[in-house]
Amino acid sequence: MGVMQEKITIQLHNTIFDPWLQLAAWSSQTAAAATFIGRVREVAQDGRPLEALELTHYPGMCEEIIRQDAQRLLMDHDASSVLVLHRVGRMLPSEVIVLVAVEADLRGPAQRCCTALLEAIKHQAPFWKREWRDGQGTWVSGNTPL
Amino acid sequence: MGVMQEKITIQLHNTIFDPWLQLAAWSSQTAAAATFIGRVREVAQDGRPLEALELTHYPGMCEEIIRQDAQRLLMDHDASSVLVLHRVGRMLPSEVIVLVAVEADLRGPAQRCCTALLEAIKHQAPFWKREWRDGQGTWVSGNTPL
Amino acid sequence: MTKSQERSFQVLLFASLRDQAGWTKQRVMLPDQDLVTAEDVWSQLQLGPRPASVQIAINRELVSPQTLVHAGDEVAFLPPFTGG
Amino acid sequence: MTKSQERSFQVLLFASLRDQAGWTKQRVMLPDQDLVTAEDVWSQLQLGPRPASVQIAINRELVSPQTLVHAGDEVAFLPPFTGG
Repeated sequence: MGVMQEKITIQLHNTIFDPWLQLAAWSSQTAAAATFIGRVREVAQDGRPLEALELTHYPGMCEEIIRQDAQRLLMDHDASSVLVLHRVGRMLPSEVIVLVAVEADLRGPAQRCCTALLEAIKHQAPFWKREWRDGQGTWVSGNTPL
Repeated sequence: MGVMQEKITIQLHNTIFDPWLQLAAWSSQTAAAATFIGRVREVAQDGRPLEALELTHYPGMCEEIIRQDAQRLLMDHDASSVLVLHRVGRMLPSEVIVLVAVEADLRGPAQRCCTALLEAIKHQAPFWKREWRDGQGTWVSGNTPL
Repeated sequence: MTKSQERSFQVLLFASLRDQAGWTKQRVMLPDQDLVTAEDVWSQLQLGPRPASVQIAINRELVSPQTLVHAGDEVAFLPPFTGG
Repeated sequence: MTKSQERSFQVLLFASLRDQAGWTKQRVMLPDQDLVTAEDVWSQLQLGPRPASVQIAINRELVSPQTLVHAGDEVAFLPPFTGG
């Protein structure tokens, strides 16, 4: 409102952020908005309690890959705007890792673009997770099942 | 946090609500959350400017149908909790009509349950929209395309 | 409960059907002997043939047109839904 | 630009490859005559055969292992991504 919303906004955050405040600030009056928020689990991939999750990325390449994916998917799905916020660095269980939001004139395009963009980020953006427990770090070997 | 989150929350609001404040109050620390927010369009189905949208419902039956749908879809998709907020009464363009949010341990279940529940609400819950312009009301004859 | 309430049921209309009929809610007496179906109730409203898209609920659950109506029931006629 | 910068390129490792190699970033000289592919660069790192899951980027774009490396390039070896 007032300020023209950018079509594509991509931000990597190295500190905790409130997903709902970010969405409130970003959202427009477009008819349909689909969002996804992913948080750090309480348990590691082997099922034992997780102390912290560390996220490493390839600066520059990471943002650019997400931007290209967002641009392509926005067109493919006829959506109007995209917000991607992604944490990097050290995170504690329940903190938000990723937020994807898509606005469109219709619900289908908003939902499909949001889902597709999340998958693109998971499979194409150079991020790497490491799970920490008892001062030991273990690189995560793959994405959680869809 | 602190208070145990109800598995299924369904509310009909006859006044405007802030979707992000509602989500902030409802959301838990579950790993995946998918949400959809629908707003009143600026134009009527015939493409002319819309003054207001009126939403009539069948009290009691409406909430019960949504609750049954939510219960079934939560189980079908292995999701953990559902929030549905739906406006009734008179609304202005850009106001939120519907909010659907689903939490699950995995992204797929959260997204699929959210999408399926929105469709269920659109096709199975007894709501009726009437578009107002120049003091004339016109009943809307069908849902917008998916 | 009075005698008339014992032998009556409620009919509800919604949305465009309200405009067409000019009313929202009506209490109707059950005939003493005959069985009455939801479809019979519609016919007595004199709103023309029931469009295939108009669904019927008895006591807030969707039913087929052949479902019998009983005293105390709430029979509702529902144009196509357009929520969400 | 000094002579060594003119004839060199940068190699970056990420995640588990950093732990394995014990370094993050390295400047490597291009040989004077020979053509060098991204795969050749990997071989010179002596980290064993390249796992099929390790992708290669030159100047922040994914490339095939046969892509030639030029002076000034940034060559990165990327374990499977696990973001989102």
